[in-house]
Amino acid sequence: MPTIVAHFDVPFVRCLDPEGRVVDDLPAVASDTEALRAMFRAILRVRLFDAKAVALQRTGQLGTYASCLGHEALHVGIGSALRPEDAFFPTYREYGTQLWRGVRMSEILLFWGGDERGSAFADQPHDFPWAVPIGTQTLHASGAALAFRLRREPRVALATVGDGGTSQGDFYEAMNAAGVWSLPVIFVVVNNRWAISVPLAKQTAAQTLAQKAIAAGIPGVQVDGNDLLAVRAVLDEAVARARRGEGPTVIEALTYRLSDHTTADDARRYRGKEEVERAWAEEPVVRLRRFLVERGLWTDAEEKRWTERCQEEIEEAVRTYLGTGTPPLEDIFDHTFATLPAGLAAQRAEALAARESTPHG
Amino acid sequence: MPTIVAHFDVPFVRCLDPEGRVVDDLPAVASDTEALRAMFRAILRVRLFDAKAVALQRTGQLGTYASCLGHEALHVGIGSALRPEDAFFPTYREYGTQLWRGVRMSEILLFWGGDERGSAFADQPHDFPWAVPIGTQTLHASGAALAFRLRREPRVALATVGDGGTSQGDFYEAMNAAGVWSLPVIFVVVNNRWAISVPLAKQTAAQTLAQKAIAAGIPGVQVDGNDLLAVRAVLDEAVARARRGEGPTVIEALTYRLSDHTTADDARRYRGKEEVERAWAEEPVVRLRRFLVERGLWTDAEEKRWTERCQEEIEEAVRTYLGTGTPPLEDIFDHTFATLPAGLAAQRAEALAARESTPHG
Amino acid sequence: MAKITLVEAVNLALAHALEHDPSVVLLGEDIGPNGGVFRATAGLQERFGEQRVLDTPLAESMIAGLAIGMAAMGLKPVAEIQFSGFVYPTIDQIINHAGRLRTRTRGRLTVPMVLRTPSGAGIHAPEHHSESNEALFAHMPGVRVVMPSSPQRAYGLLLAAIRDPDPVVFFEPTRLYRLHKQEVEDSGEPLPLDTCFVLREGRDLTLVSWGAMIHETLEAARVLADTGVEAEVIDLATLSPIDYETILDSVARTGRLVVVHEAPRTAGLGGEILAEVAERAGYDLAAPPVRVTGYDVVTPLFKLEHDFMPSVARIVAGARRVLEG
Amino acid sequence: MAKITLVEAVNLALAHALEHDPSVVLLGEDIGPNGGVFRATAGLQERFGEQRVLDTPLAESMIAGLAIGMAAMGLKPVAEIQFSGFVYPTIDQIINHAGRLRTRTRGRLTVPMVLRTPSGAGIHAPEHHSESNEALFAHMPGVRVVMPSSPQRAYGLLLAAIRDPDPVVFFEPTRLYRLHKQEVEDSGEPLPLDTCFVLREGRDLTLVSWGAMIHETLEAARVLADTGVEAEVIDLATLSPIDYETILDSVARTGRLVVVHEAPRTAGLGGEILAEVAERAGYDLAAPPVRVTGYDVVTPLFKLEHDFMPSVARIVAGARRVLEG
Ligand SMILES: Cc1ncc(C[n+]2csc(CCOP(=O)(O)OP(=O)(O)O)c2C)c(N)n1
Ligand SMILES: Cc1ncc(C[n+]2csc(CCOP(=O)(O)OP(=O)(O)O)c2C)c(N)n1
Ligand SMILES: [Mg+2]
Ligand SMILES: [Mg+2]
Repeated sequence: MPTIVAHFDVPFVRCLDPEGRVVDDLPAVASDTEALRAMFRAILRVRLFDAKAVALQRTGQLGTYASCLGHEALHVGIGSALRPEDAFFPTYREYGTQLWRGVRMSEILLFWGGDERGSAFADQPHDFPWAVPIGTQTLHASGAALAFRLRREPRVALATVGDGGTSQGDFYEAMNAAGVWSLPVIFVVVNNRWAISVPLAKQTAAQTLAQKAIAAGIPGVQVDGNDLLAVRAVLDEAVARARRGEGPTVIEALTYRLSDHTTADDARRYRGKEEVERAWAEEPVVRLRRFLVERGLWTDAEEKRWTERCQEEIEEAVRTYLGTGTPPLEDIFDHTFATLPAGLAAQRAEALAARESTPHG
Repeated sequence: MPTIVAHFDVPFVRCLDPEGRVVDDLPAVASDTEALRAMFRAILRVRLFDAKAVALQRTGQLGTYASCLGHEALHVGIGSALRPEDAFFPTYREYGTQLWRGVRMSEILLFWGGDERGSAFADQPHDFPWAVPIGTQTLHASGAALAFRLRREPRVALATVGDGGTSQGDFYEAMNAAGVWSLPVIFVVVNNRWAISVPLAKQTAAQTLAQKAIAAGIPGVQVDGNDLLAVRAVLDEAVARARRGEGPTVIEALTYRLSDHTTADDARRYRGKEEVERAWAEEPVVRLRRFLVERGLWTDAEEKRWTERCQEEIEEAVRTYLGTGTPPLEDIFDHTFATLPAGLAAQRAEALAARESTPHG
Repeated sequence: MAKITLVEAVNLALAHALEHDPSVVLLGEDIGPNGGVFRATAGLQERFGEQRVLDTPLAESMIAGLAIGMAAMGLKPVAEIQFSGFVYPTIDQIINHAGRLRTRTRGRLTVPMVLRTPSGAGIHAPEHHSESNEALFAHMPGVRVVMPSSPQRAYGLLLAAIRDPDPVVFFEPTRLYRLHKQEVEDSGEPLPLDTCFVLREGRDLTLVSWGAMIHETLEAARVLADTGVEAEVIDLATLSPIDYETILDSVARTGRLVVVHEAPRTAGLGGEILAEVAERAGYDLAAPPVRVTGYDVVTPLFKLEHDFMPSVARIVAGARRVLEG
Repeated sequence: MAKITLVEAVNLALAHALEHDPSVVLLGEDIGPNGGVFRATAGLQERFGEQRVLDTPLAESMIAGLAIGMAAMGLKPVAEIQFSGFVYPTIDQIINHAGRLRTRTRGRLTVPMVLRTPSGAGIHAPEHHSESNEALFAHMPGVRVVMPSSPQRAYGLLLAAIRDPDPVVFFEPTRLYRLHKQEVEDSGEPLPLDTCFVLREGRDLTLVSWGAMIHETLEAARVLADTGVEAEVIDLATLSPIDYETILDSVARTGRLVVVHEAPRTAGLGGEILAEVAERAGYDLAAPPVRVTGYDVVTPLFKLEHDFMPSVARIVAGARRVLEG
């Protein structure tokens, strides 16, 4: 009979059920009324923004755009659990977290509008820009955490990665490094069940994505990612542990991509309507609204006012975006290196001359 | 209170303790006298070969060589558990498995002697050559297993990978693919505690390497890799499962690199003598010899005779190796593509002409 | 015979290969029910089944490594990498194994695989979706690199790539995927992988290009023709190994050479071709040869991508430079 | 001032950087107690501690990715890749992030990292340990590529690379690690990353090379000198971006150019240099330029490695070709 030499459990945390009923202990933040309201406002804000971005793309005013519909509670949970000095390493969907951390709506639009200035983040100095090459950002997060650790700064790095992204070697390498040096880093696996057209069952045979942490010898926990309070519960603990120098955590957040993969995608080709309908029943806004309304922390009137304010902000951002125009052609040369090498200076001159003779739209 | 949604155990298997005493149920092969003797002979054979290869390097007759001292039981366990039609994907140390599967001693020497013909394997049609880029071979094994599965062939692919190799992303990608398609592939993690100078504790925070399988949702088991019978016990089961179409297994074999990393390495720089001495007390030959001798299956006289036969075989292989000379220069061109492109033909002619005018050693 | 687009020609060639060779297997991300993000594999899983058209987990090194193992065991895997910006994780497997296994084993094991990937800018794609990185692969021994520039050539070259006994990296210019239609006969006839294609004959100068830039290059030739200059236009098509005979033959007649590519200039394939021509036919050159290329910068996001890609005007200006000497 | 080898000069530069800049951190496989497989980091962990000299798990993509994260957060990581054949898994991180982060964020985030790796054949190393792949990195925008060819230049260029605000891939020619000794002052003086080094002046032809091949190239120049031919020898040193002024200036005087490198010929940097010279100084050329390079084959295992590497005789023959025109 073999002996058992190691043993692992994967816990799952949920505080509110889809109807907004409390089903488990609530985290400390749940008794902070203003924090709750601020988070709910942020959730509504990003949902409204997201809808507008999709509309802009549909009307030819934006390039391909990746909607975050359904991920909003998770995004705001992450954003609100971090401090400004912490560093965030997103994929390409985490607008909710980014808005919380100072990225401007107009920057998000610029990025998807084909303009590098969208990643220049005027109000967010150190967060990484969107990482399109799947999984690569997890290593940057571990590297940042290593920098924090070496400099003894009490900062935390947090990377998100998709369910699809968990198949990339970089993710395992990042978790493994985090484990070896006990780094202050948190990996949030955004399990929205789909990687474009590939469902989770074709992505991995792992029963949970949290258990991927076991490969690196670090804690892994699964959470209802549509439940803001549960997200905060597990994140607050992970952040506190990381900040105390107790090492990394992997958090698998169960959510659902309610939108197409991007506006260039048509999800009807590969998934059924019923599945999406079931997912809508679990989406994050309704349950938190119920929870708040039942406790007298939120009203329809407030929501109407807030929605209007957000719409104004969004319209303003859209105006800024649309008014921004083409970036200076020089920029593509001037930011290649800190100083312009001679050969590139010649190419820069050539490009500017070519622009003169045949200007583009 | 979180609920537990997944739960994993990592078993450890050992049949013989370092003194050769039976400590657990023995696998079926343990009652096959001839098989046992053949395996023990193979273990001795590769140990003798390995010592000779090191000696050749020390006397300037071989390039850098990676010794397999201490890994012999594991190698022979793997070799004997597979069928000829199965496919083997080694790292660079698994001579014991390779010799069992038809690779010639002279080929091993040719390879480390800087001659590609060492990987041409006259008697082994489909096994992969040594994989020096750590971890890459695990994907080839999954790919081969995928081919077997798609063609409905009852063949098994087996890759070895070092403890250091388990840090490479390719390894996780290979395990994950194996899990998704339930492939007939086995990954044997050769945990010899060191990756050159890096000890396991700096390689990963994982308590076992078998648990890395959990990330892919596939079974992982730890085995005493210096215990031939335990190795056969877990391998026989994994091979049978794979052949039945029941999917992959990860086997972590605990062993120890009794030698320097390669002949270019000096392990005294980074590890203590006591550790190596302790490891010698657990090495694989002694315990199996005791087990066999106590059961009357092996004698000193036999060992002497067998040793002599091996030495003759080894000397013959060395003569073949040393007599082989430099490969034809044409070969480096003629095997680049199936047919020689025009440009390469010109380079081939240039190289041959250059050889004419300034011949090398 | 219907007129079809380049991406449809790719689909047709894949279907032909699947139909006629049971060892052909497609693998890649989203190539199954979704038919590929560019629809190159549309309908193929439905038609040939999940055993022939495999959706993979999301990992490019894995895709390349699996294909190598499959190919060495006798299959002919055709792997898709979704966009060229994601091809980099395959490089280790391609250079260290795919291109080497034959010579490492002296022919015992071979890797008849194809790695298909889109290439180039110009379709308003997101970040990392518009790169041209063919030169990286052209530097790898034992690897063929191919890039078609029309539906017919896409069909014939892809069939040839699949049948080739060695690894082929097959770049598909996304900008051409749906730009033109052409009659393509589903004949199963491959096109040769060892010759360029002369798309237009001319005595005054030689324009060499490949992939999407063939479009601008041909247009430049028409512009030049209006001024009485007859440019020969050569589609390199197989980017490695290069058919220099056709190029040298043309340059021997025209004495003037312009190479056009979208990839960055430094260490791009334009350098390779100018060098080889200078070396082997330097005395044939009536004027210094010219490269018209992308700049040595990261391919810009789409607001500026058209400034990055060589324009007809820049090609014409390059031609003028070489004509005026 | 003691004479030291190239690998000792690397060690000296690393020690200087660690000593004078607290943001410098070394990371890599076996660089700690083992001091690196080539001993480039010997003694450094002992001297500067485990917080400054980090042994990493065995994963090259990880090493590159960590360095990017560290660099963007203000450290100056100097990462070691153990052999050049294992540098390929870093390519995705280097091209998609290290070389791009500055332009992607318009200067908000930068990546002042160095990726050190040995390069080249000639030391009887095992399979995959002898590759020359500098051209792959030279094609990447936003990345500097440097390769020293003497202890002094190793010291000065490595210091410059570490101080450079952008990513530098720093190739160290293993064949030179212990071949020569030179006096190297531990002055902390960097050498410029924007100029080549003229190692020998000459009026008859220009030989451009870098790394270990400088050795054979200088030897070829001496052989040529015996026959009355004075070759100028230029060490490219910074392989990207290239200092063409020095090269063009030389070719303007000599009219003849030979580029020598160990990497395979096709799409190697020799092509780049011949092309640029042909393009910008075609009329200065008295004869077609010549490349003397490794062949387009996988670097052979060591029994044949010397047939792969350009020999003095092949360089001399190349020079004769260009001299005789
Ligand atoms: C390395 C890499 N390969 C492929 C792609 C193309 N791609 C973009 S998103 C995506 C699916 C990602 O799925 P997941 O990680 O689950 O994230 P989600 O989109 O669901 O948020 C793919 C394949 C990419 N961006 N990067
Ligand atoms: C990709 C890659 N990186 C680095 C090396 C250099 N190297 C050769 S063996 C080795 C250590 C391997 O350790 P492990 O996987 O435990 O295998 P072992 O040598 O102990 O059998 C290293 C770093 C390599 N061969 N390949
Ligand atoms: Mg997903
Ligand atoms: Mg080991």
